[in-house]
Amino acid sequence: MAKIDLRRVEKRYGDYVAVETLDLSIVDGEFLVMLGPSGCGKTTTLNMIAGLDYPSAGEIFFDGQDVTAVTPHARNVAMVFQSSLLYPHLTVRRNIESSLRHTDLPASEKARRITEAVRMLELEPMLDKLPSQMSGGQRQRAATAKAIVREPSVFLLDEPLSALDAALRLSLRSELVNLQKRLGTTAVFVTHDQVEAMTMGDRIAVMSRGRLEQIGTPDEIYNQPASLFVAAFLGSPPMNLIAGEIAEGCFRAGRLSVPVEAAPGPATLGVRPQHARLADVASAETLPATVYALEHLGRESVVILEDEAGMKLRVLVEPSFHARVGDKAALAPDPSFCMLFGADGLRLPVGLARAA
Amino acid sequence: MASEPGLVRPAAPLDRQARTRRTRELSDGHFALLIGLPVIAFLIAVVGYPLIYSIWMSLHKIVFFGGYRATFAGLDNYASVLHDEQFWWSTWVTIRFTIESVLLTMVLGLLIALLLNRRLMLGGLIRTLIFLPWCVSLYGAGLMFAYLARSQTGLGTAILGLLGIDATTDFLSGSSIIEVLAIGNAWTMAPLVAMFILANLKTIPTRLYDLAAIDRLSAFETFRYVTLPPIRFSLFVFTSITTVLSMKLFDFIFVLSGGGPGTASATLTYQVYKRSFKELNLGLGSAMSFYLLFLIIGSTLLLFLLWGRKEKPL
Amino acid sequence: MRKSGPWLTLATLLLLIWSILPIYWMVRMAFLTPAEITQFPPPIFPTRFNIASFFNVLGFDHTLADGTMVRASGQANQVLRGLVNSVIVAVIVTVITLVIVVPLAYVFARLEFRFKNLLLNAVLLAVALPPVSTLIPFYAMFVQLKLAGTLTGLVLVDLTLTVPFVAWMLIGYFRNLPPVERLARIDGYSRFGTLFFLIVPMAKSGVAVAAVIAFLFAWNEFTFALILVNGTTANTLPTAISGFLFQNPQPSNLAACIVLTILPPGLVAYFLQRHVAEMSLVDPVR
Amino acid sequence: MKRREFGLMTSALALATALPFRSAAAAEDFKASSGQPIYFRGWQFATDVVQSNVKRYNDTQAGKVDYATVTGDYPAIMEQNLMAGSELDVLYANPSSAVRYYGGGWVMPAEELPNIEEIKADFLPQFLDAWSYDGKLLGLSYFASCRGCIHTNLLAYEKAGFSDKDFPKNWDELYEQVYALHDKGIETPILPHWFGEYFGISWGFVFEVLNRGNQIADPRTHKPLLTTEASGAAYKTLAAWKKLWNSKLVPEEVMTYSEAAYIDAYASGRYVFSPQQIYDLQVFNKVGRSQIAGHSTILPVGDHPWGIIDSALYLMTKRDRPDAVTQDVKKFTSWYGYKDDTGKVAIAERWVQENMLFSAYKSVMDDEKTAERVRKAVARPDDYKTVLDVYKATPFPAGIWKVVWSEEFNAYLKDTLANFLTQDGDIVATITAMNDKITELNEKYGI
Repeated sequence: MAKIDLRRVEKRYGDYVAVETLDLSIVDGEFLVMLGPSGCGKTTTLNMIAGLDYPSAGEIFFDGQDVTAVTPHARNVAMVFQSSLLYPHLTVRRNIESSLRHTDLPASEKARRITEAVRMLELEPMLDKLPSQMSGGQRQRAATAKAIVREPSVFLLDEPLSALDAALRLSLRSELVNLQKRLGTTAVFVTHDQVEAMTMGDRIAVMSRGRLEQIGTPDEIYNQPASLFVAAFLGSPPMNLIAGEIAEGCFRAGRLSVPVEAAPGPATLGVRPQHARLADVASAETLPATVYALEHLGRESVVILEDEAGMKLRVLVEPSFHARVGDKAALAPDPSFCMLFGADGLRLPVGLARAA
Repeated sequence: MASEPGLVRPAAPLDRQARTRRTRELSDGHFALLIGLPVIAFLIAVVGYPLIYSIWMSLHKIVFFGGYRATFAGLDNYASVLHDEQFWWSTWVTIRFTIESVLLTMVLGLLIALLLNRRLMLGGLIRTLIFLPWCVSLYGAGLMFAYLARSQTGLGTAILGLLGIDATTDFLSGSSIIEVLAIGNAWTMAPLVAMFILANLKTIPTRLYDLAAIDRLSAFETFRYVTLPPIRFSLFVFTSITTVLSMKLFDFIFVLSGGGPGTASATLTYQVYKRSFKELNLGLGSAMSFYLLFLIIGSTLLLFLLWGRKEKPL
Repeated sequence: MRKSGPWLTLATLLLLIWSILPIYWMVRMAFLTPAEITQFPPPIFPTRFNIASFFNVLGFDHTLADGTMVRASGQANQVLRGLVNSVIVAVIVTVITLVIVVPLAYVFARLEFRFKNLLLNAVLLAVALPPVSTLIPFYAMFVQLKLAGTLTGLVLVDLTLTVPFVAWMLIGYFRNLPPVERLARIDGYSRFGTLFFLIVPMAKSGVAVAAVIAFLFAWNEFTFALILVNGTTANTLPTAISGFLFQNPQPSNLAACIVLTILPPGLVAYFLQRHVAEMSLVDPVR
Repeated sequence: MKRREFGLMTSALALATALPFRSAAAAEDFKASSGQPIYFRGWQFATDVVQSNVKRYNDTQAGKVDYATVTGDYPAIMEQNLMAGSELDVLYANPSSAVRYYGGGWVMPAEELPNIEEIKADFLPQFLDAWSYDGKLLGLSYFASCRGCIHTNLLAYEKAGFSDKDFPKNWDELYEQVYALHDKGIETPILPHWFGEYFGISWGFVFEVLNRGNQIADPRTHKPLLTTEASGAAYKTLAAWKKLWNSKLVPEEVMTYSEAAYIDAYASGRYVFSPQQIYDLQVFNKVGRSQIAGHSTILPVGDHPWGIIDSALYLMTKRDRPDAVTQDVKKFTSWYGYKDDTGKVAIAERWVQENMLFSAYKSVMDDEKTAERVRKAVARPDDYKTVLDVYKATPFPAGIWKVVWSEEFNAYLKDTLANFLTQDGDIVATITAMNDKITELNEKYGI
């Protein structure tokens, strides 16, 4: 159980900067998800926390102790790798045992921990199987068991679910979170899947190009994205982003006009599909478009529109809504839920006019 | 994400504190040095020394009779090799032998691998028997093929005799000796190639074959679109390897034909052996052996440029 | 995939004949009497199993059914000595090759460091070097070092053949193993611990194949043995056997000897084919 | 009493005189004393016999002789070993190699043996001459035989309607008969001496030219003597070979044969004529070894002798070793190469009995047991005289064999002749090239 602090941590490979000066505090017992597209530096950061990579500059503290130069094993971390990597030539039992091989715990304690972990993850029937003889889900559970027997100070997971099929991921997600909460161990979970991030994380750290974009609870990340990048990366269906200009208290893009209170200049308007509605094609101050596709999600449907420039826009509608591809329509954002992003990609800290 | 370079090349200005705290773990480079250095040193001693000695010899005129003398001769030996008709003949023999050997080996290796990839009755036994040729030494194989191909003692004559035909099959003649050698060489090398291709084939998911069946691909199309792609790189690698092995082959030829009849099968290796060892013309022999080395390296480079560049390792 | 039929059977049969025929022709000769060997056209099958030659080459007289005694071959003691020497050399070479090559190949396959490609090319150059071109230098070097005619010398030379080739083979194999190093570091394995307790057991099929290749190289090496140990107490089986090519020793003795040399590698082949089947098991799940 | 005393005295006297004499002349003369091994190397011929001979020496004379065989290109490998000063004390060598090794300064001539005069006195003169260089006898007799005498398969010969009186008297007649035999339905009337060993095709050329009456090089000056006119021996030989090759009567594979294959091919009975080793007559006539057992003979001396002297000696090396070991080497060589501790030339006699290897020693060749042995090996009782006649008449190519470049020329000859046949070479050009090669070699060695 540990509180982890990264202070001005930096990682370079030659001229390539993998992680730019990063400050990050991970609270004891929390489930932190590091989210970002591949190459954003999230795995490098994880590796530095694990001790697999050493930072080029900066320090890492576990519970206030400087562990920057401490080896992975000595940091007492546990890690689950991509595709739930296990030693392929060892049985599940020996794989789990190998976690405790280099500890000086008494044999009885080792046995106790193993039994406990195996019970917790329901691995009893496959203890003597080789990883290649098991399904992906079973392997994931075995890798988790291998990780928890160490009773680590922190639990690091590097896209453990990415190779699994959708249904399995769904069930394993809750299983993992449930386990982490029961154990109370700090966990850092790396993923590029925003749904995973939203559903699992106590907090989410969004990274992009080696920089930390935003860190916060899923609600904060979703509802108050700090930047255009975060806004675009999170949410399903994704947020509509419309480039335009602010002038005379209004955001304008083509025919579209939304009243805002902000300094004039180029900006991007963001509106989530549930905060937009379809309007008559002739109505003023809306964005004219044609229906491109209609996706039924059951509880609701998504209309995908295409504007004149070929940009796709999404609007949530009642499941009973009908439209034909090619129908003319217009998008009308709800001004009270619109967000504005400046030219630098950061969200403009301004209120929007609460007008009807 | 998979291929972040592992080597820590501390190019960036390191935080001094961090440097002093550097961990006790060995870096990749240090570990490689620790493991590799003794081995590389050994290889340099036992491969590098003879190589340099060879270069030295190739630049000297060495005489044994009336007292050992070595006089510097510059590139004379290299020049005289180029004027040696035997050298050009042997180069041609080597190339012909290599091309035939490699083609035959690759085709056979592929066939064997495809066959063994199927479920066979008595699979273990059949695999053992098919791998057996590779275990036979090259001199042993040389003797086998000598007795097998010779009209006096060979299978051809025996079969003709059994059919009551009084004739002989003279395969060890100037016109076909290289083919006999290539067949024998392929016989010993094909199992090795097959083994590695087979290991490759085993990684192709059966699903793909089911898919091919659903798509009603013909046997040839299945081979071309399902089987071939994952083994292409191996095919390239083994084409290179068998090229090298064929070009440097000596004992098999020495035992089977002794370079004959006449000089019909005198490959470059045989020519080098003859010049250096039998005639003690060490300078000329060494110079010739370097031409051989260039030929070997040149052929593999050519293969790489024409083919290997386009292939991706799995 | 699973459809078998007459074509498959036929193909199997043809390949079997192709693989066995040259060996059969030699084995058959071992059973022929001297008179049968000079028969023309040559017989395809031996009329009876005359096993005298196998006794003769191992130094035993043998009495035939009709009472005639076939004397032990004069090459027998050299064959026996060659057999012992070959086993010693092959085993030592195999062990040393593995000890050298496994870590080396591992380092080349899975780590990044400076000059790696240069060194890798040096290894490939060593693979390409024809033995005939290093024959004389080795001979000269060994005479100076008093290694000519010794098993030590032969082991050294054999290593120059096995190390580059086996290294090249294992490098490719190690590259395909799953990336367990990071897992191992988390679990507290040292570099050497990772190699010996994880990588080697994981790669045991590949290492077994490498061992077999090294063994066969050393067991079958002829060119260097011909020059370096021929006619000395360090003579190996191949050169001892080639003595039968001269006039008086019987061709059947020669054949019997060749058959004897195939037996150990034959067992090895049986062992090998099982590992080939297993080699794909280690294939990484990625 | 007196008689008894006398008898006692004489026997004591005899004992007193005999003991030191015997120990000096026989037993102790050959006893190894250095305690060091002696390395004895040879090619593979009846190795079981050599083995037991060496064992007898080691058992009776406290010897430590280490015997092994050397395979492959024997002369070249031995030359390397000599040059390197490897562990090598006594070796087999053909006279041509012996001369070269001596020229290289690696050989201790037999002259240094204490009883050399006795040995020389027992030599047949042609061998003493053939094996002496610089006036020194180089080694002791291993065997002295004839290679290239024409073995004849009487079974086929008589079946084709020929008999003894038709035997060809010279090479020209022999070739004529080859074609005549072919016309009578014999597919392969001749197996020429074209096999792939260093003593194969090149020696075949040498003995044919010699038999036809020409030297290849001058025995003393070593200047080339081959002539290019059509009546010359070399021209006629090459012309005959070319015709034979082009007639396709000879399988090309002969050129790839080892000696074992060459012998087995003739023993199969396919061929009528074949130049072979004289001692292999006993192989061809042995039941259970040959298909023509009891029907193989050799052509008698006709207008000219057949073949050349094929012989080998035991050479002592001059490698760096303690004097005591050198003494042992001499003792062993003397025991093994001439008379042993019992005073008999036992090894040579045994070779005659076992393999019909003839010796250079008169005492062996004149022995009735030798004649007896030959009689046992021949197909017909009278053949034994033919064998001894042919043997005695055999010439020696001193011009090209008693010179240091002999092996180099031999290797050149082997390739040149093979290429001449396979590539349909020009006769005159080939002969000229041979002469040039000899001149070049003479220049190289300053002869």
